[in-house]
Amino acid sequence: NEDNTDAAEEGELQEVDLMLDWYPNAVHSYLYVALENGYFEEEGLDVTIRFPANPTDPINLAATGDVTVGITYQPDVITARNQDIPVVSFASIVRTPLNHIIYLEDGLSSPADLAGKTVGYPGIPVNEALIETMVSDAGADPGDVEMIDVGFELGSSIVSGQVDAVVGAYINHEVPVLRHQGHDVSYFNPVDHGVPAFYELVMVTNEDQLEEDPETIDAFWRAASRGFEFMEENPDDSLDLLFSNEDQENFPLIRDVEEESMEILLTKMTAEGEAFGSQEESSWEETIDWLYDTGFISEKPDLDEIFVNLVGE
Amino acid sequence: MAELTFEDVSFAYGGSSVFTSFNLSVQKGEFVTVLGPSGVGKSTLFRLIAGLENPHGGRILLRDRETTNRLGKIGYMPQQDLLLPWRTILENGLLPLEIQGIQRKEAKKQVMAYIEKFGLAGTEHQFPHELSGGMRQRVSFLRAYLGGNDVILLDEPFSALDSFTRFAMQEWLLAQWRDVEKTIVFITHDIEEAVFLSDRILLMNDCPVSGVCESVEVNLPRPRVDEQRSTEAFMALKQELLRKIRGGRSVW
Amino acid sequence: MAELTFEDVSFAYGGSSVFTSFNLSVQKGEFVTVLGPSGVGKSTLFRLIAGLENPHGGRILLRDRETTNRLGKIGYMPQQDLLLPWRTILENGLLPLEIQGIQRKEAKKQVMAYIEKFGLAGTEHQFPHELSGGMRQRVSFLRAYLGGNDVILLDEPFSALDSFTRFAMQEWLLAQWRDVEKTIVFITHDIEEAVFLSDRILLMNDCPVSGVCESVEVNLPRPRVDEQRSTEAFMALKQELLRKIRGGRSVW
Amino acid sequence: MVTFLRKRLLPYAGSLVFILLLLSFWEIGARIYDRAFILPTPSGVVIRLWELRDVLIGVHLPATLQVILVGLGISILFGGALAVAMNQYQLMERTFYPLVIASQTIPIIALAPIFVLWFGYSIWSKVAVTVLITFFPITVGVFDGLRSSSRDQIELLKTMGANTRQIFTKIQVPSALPYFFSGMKVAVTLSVIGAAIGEWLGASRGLGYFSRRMMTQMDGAGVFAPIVLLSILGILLFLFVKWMEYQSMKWRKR
Amino acid sequence: MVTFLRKRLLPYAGSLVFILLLLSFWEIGARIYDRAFILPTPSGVVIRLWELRDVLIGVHLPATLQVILVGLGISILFGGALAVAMNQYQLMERTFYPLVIASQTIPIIALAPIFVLWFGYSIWSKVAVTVLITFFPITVGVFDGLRSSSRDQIELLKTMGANTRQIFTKIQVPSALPYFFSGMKVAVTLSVIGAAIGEWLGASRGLGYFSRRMMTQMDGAGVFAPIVLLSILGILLFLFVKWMEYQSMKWRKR
Ligand SMILES: Nc1ncnc2c1ncn2[C@@H]1O[C@H](COP(=O)(O)OP(=O)(O)OP(=O)(O)O)[C@@H](O)[C@H]1O
Ligand SMILES: Nc1ncnc2c1ncn2[C@@H]1O[C@H](COP(=O)(O)OP(=O)(O)OP(=O)(O)O)[C@@H](O)[C@H]1O
Ligand SMILES: [Mg+2]
Ligand SMILES: [Mg+2]
Repeated sequence: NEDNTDAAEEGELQEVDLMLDWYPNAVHSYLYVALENGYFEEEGLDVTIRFPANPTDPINLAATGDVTVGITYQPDVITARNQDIPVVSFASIVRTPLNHIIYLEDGLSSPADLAGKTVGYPGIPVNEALIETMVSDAGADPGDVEMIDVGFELGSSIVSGQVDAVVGAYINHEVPVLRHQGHDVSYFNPVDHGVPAFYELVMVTNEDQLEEDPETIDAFWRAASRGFEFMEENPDDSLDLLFSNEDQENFPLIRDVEEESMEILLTKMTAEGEAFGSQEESSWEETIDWLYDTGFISEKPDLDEIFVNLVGE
Repeated sequence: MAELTFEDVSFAYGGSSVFTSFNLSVQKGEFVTVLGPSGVGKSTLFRLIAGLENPHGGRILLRDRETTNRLGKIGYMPQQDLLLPWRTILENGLLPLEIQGIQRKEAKKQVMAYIEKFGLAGTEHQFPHELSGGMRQRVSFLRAYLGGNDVILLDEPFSALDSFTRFAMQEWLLAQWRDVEKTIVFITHDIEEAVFLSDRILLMNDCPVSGVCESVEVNLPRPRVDEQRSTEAFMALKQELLRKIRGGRSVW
Repeated sequence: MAELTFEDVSFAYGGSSVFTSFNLSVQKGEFVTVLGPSGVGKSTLFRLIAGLENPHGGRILLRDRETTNRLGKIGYMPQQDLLLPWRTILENGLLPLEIQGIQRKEAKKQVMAYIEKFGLAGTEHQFPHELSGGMRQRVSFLRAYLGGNDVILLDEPFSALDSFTRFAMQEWLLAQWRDVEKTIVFITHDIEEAVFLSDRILLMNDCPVSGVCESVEVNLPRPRVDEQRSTEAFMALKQELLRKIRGGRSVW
Repeated sequence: MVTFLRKRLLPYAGSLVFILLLLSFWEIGARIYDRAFILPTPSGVVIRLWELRDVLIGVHLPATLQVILVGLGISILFGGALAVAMNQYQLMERTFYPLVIASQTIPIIALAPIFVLWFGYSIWSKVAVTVLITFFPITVGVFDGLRSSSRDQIELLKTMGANTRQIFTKIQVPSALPYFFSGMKVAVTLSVIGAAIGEWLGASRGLGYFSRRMMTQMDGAGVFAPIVLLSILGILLFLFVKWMEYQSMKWRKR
Repeated sequence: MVTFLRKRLLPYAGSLVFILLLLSFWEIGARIYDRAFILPTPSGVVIRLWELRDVLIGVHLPATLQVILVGLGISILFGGALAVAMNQYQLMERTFYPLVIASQTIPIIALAPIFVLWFGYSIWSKVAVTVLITFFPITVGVFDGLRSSSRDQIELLKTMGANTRQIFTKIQVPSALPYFFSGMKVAVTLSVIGAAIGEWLGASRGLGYFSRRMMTQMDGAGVFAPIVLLSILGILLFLFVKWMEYQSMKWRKR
């Protein structure tokens, strides 16, 4: 590496802990690209990737400073801000919902048909808001839908017929996996049924971090963006990088599934005329309003504090 | 009719032989006492009779019929008192009656009668560990006696009793034995006790392994009374037994 | 000098009084035997001397000094053998020596000597439940003796032994007592044993609660030998004791 | 029961001091750390507990309690019966003992889908988890306890003509009691965990469910409030077992 | 150990038959049900186990084993010490017993973030979970065991002048052994679960971690393969405890 930056020349790499939203998959390819291709190192960063035990770990631990960066969900950031949890979103990763209502191919034609049925969800309350909006948008009473917290068992609960549909499953993961295993799955996209196109995944960090050491976050984001550019141009190669990295940990992903996932993701991670990671105030506002209207939150957090745009400033 | 017969019985614990070709016959209604040195196999003999062990060779006959399952047919008072620590004295006494399925109220009455007779009145609701050694032994004795079997084995039943209580218990036992015709086999280390009680005294010295055991008939008149203990005949028999015991055993 | 003194000692289990104002004095080197009916409080007396219980009233003096912690100063053989079931015979014998911190090899040699002397050779690696009642009692006795204390309490140490073994043990005990000057308090129900062994016999009848216990001096010549048992004087003393015991006790 | 409480529990009042001390440290530490969503202050938890008392005690506590009691009941019944059978018949022991152990070593989460498959999202899937986790200590306790009974005492009863059932009720059961209670102490506290884990498998009520839900709301005090209730429940169950132990083993005065 | 294995384990071969029967039912049932990611066939699991043998045995097994052994070691050390202290000093008992119970009733998942906070993502957060879950059975076992020792025997030693330590080693420890082993049997199997749960808290290796990740891939056989290893591990640990029990209680022949 001849073109080392200043920080790297000093030989002291800044340690950065990154906590993913879930186990590694195609949506994290650019991060592995940045890691494997040395982009992080070139920015003077020594990045360690960690996986969460609970869905709220990334945001909580980013707030406490135990990890530098966490990948989490936009509605969670809004909830967190309401509780005075000092996290700030600095980049949107996936710009529209991956979270869809998934059901097996037998007779549901609109979310309204869910009335009188049971729907499983992974215990994350925003899914309740999602169902409420989608079902009432389709003209039925959301009170008739029975919601069951099925924990980790989204896939098996639907396939075994214990619930009629699940929400909280990802169109780029559960859907291809289930199809890969020979199940006919269909889905309703929330955006088609009255839900604003909230950011599925955002990156957060601590308020203090941004105040005291914004350079690290900038550096991190520069490397990540470089990774993303590479991924956009070479989706296959970046999957290879993801896979090779994962092989070190001896974990096989299903190639077909990740390829399909990559395809879906590439359309959802970018938007016309927008840089990767940029956030629009209108999106935050819409999402906050939606959550407020469904009663999911009882007050609106301050828009100025909730996110910063690193891109285009 | 022989109530109990050992034919060429052999028995060993692991490798060490206790009986080899042992023979014994006890008549119905007989009172036989077993005398012998410590560790010779007296308690083991009882375990065999009671059916807790079965002979490795030979046969054990009950009423002239070979009986491999003798459990429950013979009353047995073990050398250790073996009172159940979680049961009161009364409940310990009730044990054999419970097992025979006798009605609780009736059973209680029976046990209480013995408890009083044996000088244990007032202890019925105490637990074994609150009793003295001799008191526990009497509880164990009454429990064995309450079993109501025709053959009763008593392994040193009075060893922890003072002579006065012991005499009284001996007399009580003889009276009972006279009334309800029972066959009793009795282990003791007290030669006087053996003479006072028995029809016949079995001397177990080397005999368990040598084959033939010497028996001494006790031809003293019955019913026996305390005064007999100081008669010429009684004393002479005691002396004879003492001599035989010493003679039959190598010095340690 | 009095080795052991009870001054107006009172003691009760819960509500039931065993001793009220009990007095006793044992001289250094004396051999005192306690005779008394079952349940009168003999074993309790030993528990008090050994320090397992403390008097509720009065004082217990050791070598004329009041001593509240008597534990470890007095050898004690309890009425139950209390062998530890997870230890072999040898290991059970080693117990008091281990506690005194005596070197293992030396300790083993000492215990093995006793094991052989007491006719238990060959059992050293067996577990207690593999021994006969009399054998266990001897192990318990040797364990108490090995403690090496100046005052030794023996609670019916020979009750489970045949007369031959018992005589031998008695003689052994007397020989030891003569050689190394020890003070021995001994509980037995065997009047002959009491006479043969003791300097003085303490008759515990109603005295624990009435206050004064009768003592009988045994003025037979020492060293005592087996032949003395049939002498006039010996017999007379036995008869006297028997009379006293019967007289002092209400019929049950 | 009152005398038991007075005699057996009053002395523990001393431990209150220690617990209060611990709580004060926690309170101070948490206030300094000041991240209530991860480490709420005890006072915050108490306040939240008070605020949520109606839902927690009215809705979620009964749901969890039901799971615990049904699960424990099944474990005692079947675990006890299996232990008895294994003690009685060597073939049973040889056949089932390895299975019982194996069952205990399977991480529940792996069985979750299968439980859901079998029991759906009814109470029974949660009960199954509770049973799975409490079955083992009870079975081992009873089995080891039955084994511990004295051979001499059994032999004595045999000479009295006792049948297997009588030996069982009169010797083996009393001998097994201390072991049984030892196992029960472990089991009742595990049952609380079991029920909570069971509620992760899919639930719409219960203290475990509620706590998890609060976690996704990042409401730290709300996470701990139901957990405090769960702990209290566990301690109460434990004390109940201790009381039963005390009742049934009065003879073993020390 | 060889004689022990031959004498003690060979007879269990009979149970193999039962297990094989069970497996056949499962195989047939799973084939009929035909949803391999919910209910894989045993043969599928075995094949997957074989495919993954290098990773599983080379990487993940050692990681989990390390957690289990360290956790068990700590539990035995501290649980044992605490039980001893509680047995010796009533104040200790009164102060800590309620806490020990309380600690057991807290659902681990709630503590997960706090563990991570304290121990980070090192092995120690996993060890902490293992300790939390195994601490209790060991402490209760040792404590109840020490309590069970015979008063008569203790008194006998007192008359020999034994000090507290000698009474402890010569009477209380031998008396406590059966209870200790009873508790250890529960603890070793729980330790396997504990380690697996610990690995969910955040790990990048370990059998529990591997199983959970396979679950996200809905690879049923892949979920079960590490679990089979975990179970085998648990059974081996259990057998080891049984062997130790057998060794140390030879005197209690039946
Ligand atoms: N732990 C106890 N709790 C309550 N009472 C007891 C306890 N131990 C003994 N006793 C009572 O105290 C009295 C004296 O008992 P002790 O054992 O001293 O008698 P003893 O003279 O040794 O009798 P024995 O010759 O039968 O052994 C008895 O009435 C007995 O019931
Ligand atoms: N369970 C056992 N295992 C091995 N050996 C045993 C067992 N029980 C007894 N023995 C041995 O068998 C022999 C006879 O024992 P037994 O108890 O029958 O003697 P005993 O005549 O009753 O003696 P005592 O008068 O001392 O009670 C003894 O040498 C003893 O060591
Ligand atoms: Mg005997
Ligand atoms: Mg006594």
